[in-house]
This record gives sequence, C-alpha cells and structure tokens, in this order.
Amino acid sequence: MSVTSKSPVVLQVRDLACERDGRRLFEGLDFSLPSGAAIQVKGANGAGKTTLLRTLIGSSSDFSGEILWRGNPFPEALRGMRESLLYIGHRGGVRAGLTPLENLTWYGADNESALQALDRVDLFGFEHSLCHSLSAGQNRRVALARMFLPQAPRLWVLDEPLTALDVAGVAALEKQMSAHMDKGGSILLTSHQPLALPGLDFIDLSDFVVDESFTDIGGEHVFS
Amino acid sequence: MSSVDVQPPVSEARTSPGFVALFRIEMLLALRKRADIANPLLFFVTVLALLPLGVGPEPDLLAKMAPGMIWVMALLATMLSQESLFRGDFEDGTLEQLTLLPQPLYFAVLAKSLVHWVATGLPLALLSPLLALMLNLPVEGYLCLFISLFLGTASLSLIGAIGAALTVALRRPGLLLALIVMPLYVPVLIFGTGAVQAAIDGYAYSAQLAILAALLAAAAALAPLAAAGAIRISLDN
Amino acid sequence: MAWQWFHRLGSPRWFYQKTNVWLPWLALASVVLLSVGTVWGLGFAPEDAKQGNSYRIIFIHVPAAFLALAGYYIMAISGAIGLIWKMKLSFAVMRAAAPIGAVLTFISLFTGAVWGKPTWGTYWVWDARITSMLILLFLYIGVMALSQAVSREQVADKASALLALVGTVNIPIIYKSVDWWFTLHQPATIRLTESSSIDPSMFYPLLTMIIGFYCMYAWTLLTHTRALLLRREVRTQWAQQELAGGK
Amino acid sequence: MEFQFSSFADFLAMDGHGIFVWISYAVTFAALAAMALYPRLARRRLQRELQHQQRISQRRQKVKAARQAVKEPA
Repeated sequence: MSVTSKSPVVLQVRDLACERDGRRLFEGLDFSLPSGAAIQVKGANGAGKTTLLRTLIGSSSDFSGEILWRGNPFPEALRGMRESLLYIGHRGGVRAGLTPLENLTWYGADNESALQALDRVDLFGFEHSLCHSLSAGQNRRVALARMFLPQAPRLWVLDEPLTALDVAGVAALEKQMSAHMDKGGSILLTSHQPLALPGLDFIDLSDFVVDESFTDIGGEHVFS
Repeated sequence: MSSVDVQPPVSEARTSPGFVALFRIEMLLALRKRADIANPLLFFVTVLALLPLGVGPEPDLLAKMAPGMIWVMALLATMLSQESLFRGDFEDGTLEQLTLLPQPLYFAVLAKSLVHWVATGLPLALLSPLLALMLNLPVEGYLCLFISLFLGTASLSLIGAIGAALTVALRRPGLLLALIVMPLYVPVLIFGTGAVQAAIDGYAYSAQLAILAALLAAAAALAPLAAAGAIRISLDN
Repeated sequence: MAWQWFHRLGSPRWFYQKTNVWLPWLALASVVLLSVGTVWGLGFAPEDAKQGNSYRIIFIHVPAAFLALAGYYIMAISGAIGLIWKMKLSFAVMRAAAPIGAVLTFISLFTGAVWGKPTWGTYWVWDARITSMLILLFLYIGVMALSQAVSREQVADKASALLALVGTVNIPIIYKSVDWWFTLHQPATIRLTESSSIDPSMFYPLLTMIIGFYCMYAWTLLTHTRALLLRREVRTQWAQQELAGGK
Repeated sequence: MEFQFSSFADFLAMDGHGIFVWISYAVTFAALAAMALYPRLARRRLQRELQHQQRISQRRQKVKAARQAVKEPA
C-alpha cells in the first residue's frame, strides 16, 4: 500500500524542541505522519525518544515549536487527537484486579470484539481469569490486544511494543500493524528490535541533538 | 492499489468509559480487594477499643472524649487507606491511560474518590453507633454522629485524593501524604466534632451539619480538579 | 498565547543583574527601620496598663505573624505564575519563599508562646491566633517536604506550586473554623494581640517595625532566590562568571 | 516621648517581664540573622563545588589528550 503524497497528514511537528531537567534533548525537529504510514523513532538511550512520544500525546508540555493534529495546533486539538489515540507505554495499562475481558471492555470495546481480539493474541481460555494470575508475557499480550480490536483508534503511539514478545508474537504484531496501515491508520513507535514493516520510515533523534557545550540556556535577557 | 480512502475509514471516536462506567469498574475492583475495605474498619474499631484501656473506663470521662476520639480515628482511618487510591493504577500504567481519555480527568478522579468513600468512609459512619455505645456517648449524639461522619468522610476522601495524587510517584509516600493532607482536614474535623458536641449538649446542630455539607460541596467541586492537575504533574516524574 | 514554551519573560540573568542594584538599598532600609523600631518599642514606648512591659513583644510578634501569612500568599502566587507561564524564575522565588515563611511562622509562634507566659501563666495556650499559626507552619512544612521528596526538580516545582495553591484556598477556611472553634471553647480572655489601646505612642513603633520587617523580607527573599538561581543555572556562562568573579 | 526606665538595670529587668521580652527579641533576631547569612554560605559551597568539577574535567581532558598522543605516533 503506497502512501500517496496527497493522503491526508494526520500528525505534523514543526521545529519541535524538548527540554528535560534543564537540558535541551533535541531541537528543530520537523516531520509529518500521513495516514496509512508508520514512523520509527531511533536514537541512543536518553536521547529523548520517550519524551518525544509523551509530548506528542500531550502528557508533557515543556516543549517549543508546534504540534498539529489534522492541521490545528495543540492544545486545542488535544481532545480531538485523544479520541483517536491508542497509546501503549512501558507499563502495559492492564489492571491486575480485572480479567482480560474486563480490561478490554474498560477500554471501550464491546464483549464480542474483545473476545475476538483476545483470541488473536492466543489468550483463548484465559478471558475470565484475573490478570494477576497470568504470566508477564500473557499480561503483555493483554495490553497489545487493544491493537487487535476491530474498531481500533486511528493513531497508534507505541513505546517499545515488541518487548517480552516471542517470535510468533512479533510476527502477529507486524501483520496487524501493516493491516492497520492499509486501513488508513498511522503508527508512531520506538523499538530496539528491528521491525519488518513495509513502508516504515525512520527519524533519528541524534540528528537533532544540541551539542552539550556551556550554552546560555537562561536565554538573552529581554530588557536591555 | 486504490487510494487510501476506499477502505472503510478507521473508527473515529473511540468509545471510552464515561463516569458511570468508571465508577462501576472501580467499585468492582474495590469489592475484589476485600482487605482494603476491612483494614481501615479494623483499625478504627481496635484503636477505639484501646481508648478505655488507656484512659480508664469511667463512663463520664469516656463520654466527654467520645465525639473527638471517634472523629479523629475516622480521619486517621481514611488517611491510612488514601495512599492506595492511585498507587495500583500508577504501577500498572492505567493511571497514564486515564490521563489520555478524551474527557477530563476530573471525572475519573471523582469516581475513584467516591469509591474510596463508599469503601471506607461509609462503613465507618454505619459502624459509628456501635463505637458510640462502647464509649458511652449519650444517645442524643448517635444520629448526629452518623450524619456528620457520613458527610465528613466524603470530604476527607476527596481532599485526601489531592495528597494521594501528589505523592503517587514517590517511593514511600505514607508520611508525606499525612503531612500534606492533615492541615486541609482541620475544618472538617472541627465542624464534625462541633456538631456531635452540640447534639450532646442539647443545642441545635443543624448549622454545623450545614457547614459540613458546604465543605463537601466545595471539596467535590474543587478537589478532583487539583488532584487531576497533580496526577498530570506526578506522571511527568 | 500559543501553548508553547516561549522565550521566558523573567530570564534568570536579567533578574540577577537587576537586583544587584536594589539589594544594598533594601538592606540599608531594613537595618535602619528595624533598629529604630526596636529601640523605640523597647525603650521609649509607654508601658501597657494591663500587661505591663511584656506587651513589648508585640513589636516583633505582629510583624512576623503578618509576614508569615503574606509570605505564604507570595509563595503561592509565584508558584501559580510558574505553573501558568512556565517561568523558571518564579519557581525559584517560590522555593526560596517557603523556608523564609516557615521561619517567620516559627518566630511568631515562639514569641506568642513566650508572651503567653506572663499573660496567661503558661507557655502554650490554644489561642485562636496561635493555633492558626501552628496550622500555617504545617502547611509550610508540607510544601517544603514535598519539594524535597520529588527527585526531578521541574516536577518538584510544579507539585509544590500546586500544593501551595491548594493551601491558599484552605487558609481562610482554616482561620475561620479555628476562630469559631476558639470562641466555642474559650470564654472571653485577653486576646493576645489586641493590647488595651493602640494609641499613637504604641502604633508608630509598631508601624516602623512592620515596614522594617517587610524590607527585611524582601531583601532575604531576593538573596535566597539569587543563591538558588546560581545553583540552578550553574551550567550557564553568566552564572559561572558570577560565581568566579563574585565577592 | 522620653526613656521609660530610670536606669539601664531597670531597663534590663523591665520589672519582671524583661526575661520574656529579651528572649523573644534574641531568638527573633538570631533567626533573621541566620536567614541573612544562609545565601552567602550556599554561594561559597557552590563555588567550591564548581572549582572541584572544573578540576575533574581538566584532569579528564589531560588523560584524554595523553591517550590521543599515544595513538597518534603509531
């Protein structure tokens, strides 16, 4: 499925700079994520990959530059973006006190599609057992099951989705991601493991890193 | 390959849980963690049973101390169970998902605080006549004690949520949460004990209960907002 | 205003250089006012009819109590400015204001307690003013403890700013409920601060001391903020020149 | 407006209340003085830290330069 140049841009970032603990992680970042495309954010540890993802989903507001969701900027567009956002972070977002089925219905899925999704991450038979009795791998698959729901949200933001997955799991995930892209969805993700995903673009944060000399971070004073 | 728009567009607005759904799920979780409900109650009863052992069984002395002691113990029981309000969700990542819901975080925090009240404050209020009996509280005070605890512990849960949210990402939040929240509990404690004392002395106590209700209304309106802000700040840690 | 991190208005370097000029004058004003006020209040103001000489403690108790409360609002407001406009400078002012306010609250509590001895015969009395002061001290300690407990400085600033704001909403409620509670339990006794009559001979030294305390507060807040800014901006050139060349 | 006390001793005693007045003033001005001196101490501590860090980074540069020199001639 080729991303035609005219396909609508879902998420656009202009001249983005992020700061954490008084240190500038990167600056001058520009990219746009059209619908039906996927971008993997590369960069050394601590280069700010997670900070970038958290900024794009509106969880951190220490940034300069512009983030546009379908043309209109944050924070006005934040609510609209969150209506079509699926975010999976380092922590899966699975409640130990609930069963996998209840977890998925908590994310707004109806029973039938939740069962379908759980089956596709081969959790058949575990739908009704409490998550704290399942293994870490199974819990991870419950977290990823949200991507297998029929009406999955349009924008997927995934932080290291492949961790703790076996070979079969990775393959199933890659297949589901490309199916999502075919349906016009877009994906933004970070991953240490290589990903076999047709049409995957890359951004390397180290191209936008600020060199760590003694810069006057305090900024020139405004009044002479 | 035909252009992208031919396939059915991916669903736009995801159906995320509203206030009622959140309340139901939180209630379900609270009922499943039986211990979290029983602990504050057991704490409440055992400590109050210790009081006569410490102070001596003279009925009139106990009667004088009963309103204050019952209220202080209710306050401490609520505060002890406050810490677990967001901690579990923080550790498994659902707290972060709550902040990403399209509708304001206010409703999720309100739902959690109300569930915390139903799980701790309400049972304390229901149990209070038994404790009043043990501490020889005059009979006129029973009804007022129940109403004041009923209203007061709700405010305590709502205000305590702010402290829980501010300390959710810390390793050992217990003491700090108490330190932060204690001054904010003072007005509720003063009017709660004041109402029961007035009822015992035979004065009208509707004014104190009205103020407690006003404090509850203010807490219900403002505390979840502050707690929501605190959650977003703590998650950035 | 676009929701982004615009070039901060109060950049720390501008604040540091601007205050270089004000500090000496502020220091001079507070020293002069405080010494004149103290000598005047201790030596020249007439004795109080009822309380005798112990009322002279009013000349430090009242200004300290004023500033303890005003200091909390100053801390909360600078925290709010930091939260809304993300200004590093106002977070530094907030972090500096917390310990100063706590010390002033302690001073007013201590002087109030010592004053209580000759007046009521015991050091600690649950007088409405003193009880409210004690709760205010707990509020200060809560803010300071929270800002120490959070490891990341930015998050600690925002969290303590929010707690300070929650505190300001509660202070009037706390003061009113303590007052109501005090009138309920305590028959009318000499209220600590209202000495029998505030005639001019007592009012002017008190006024001098209040203004002196305000100048001292401003000077202390500025110097603490500057020291904190140097620590926070230690990686910048201007801070290093300041530290190297500084006195 | 003139001096209220007959003698300096009388001024100290303040007919019985002196002890309370002087303790209050002493503690107050001690606390204020401590607050006034604190920034100076903090600044000096920061200066020492900075010099310490600079010495470490200089030493590290020297070591790196030495290693560089060893590699070059080969």
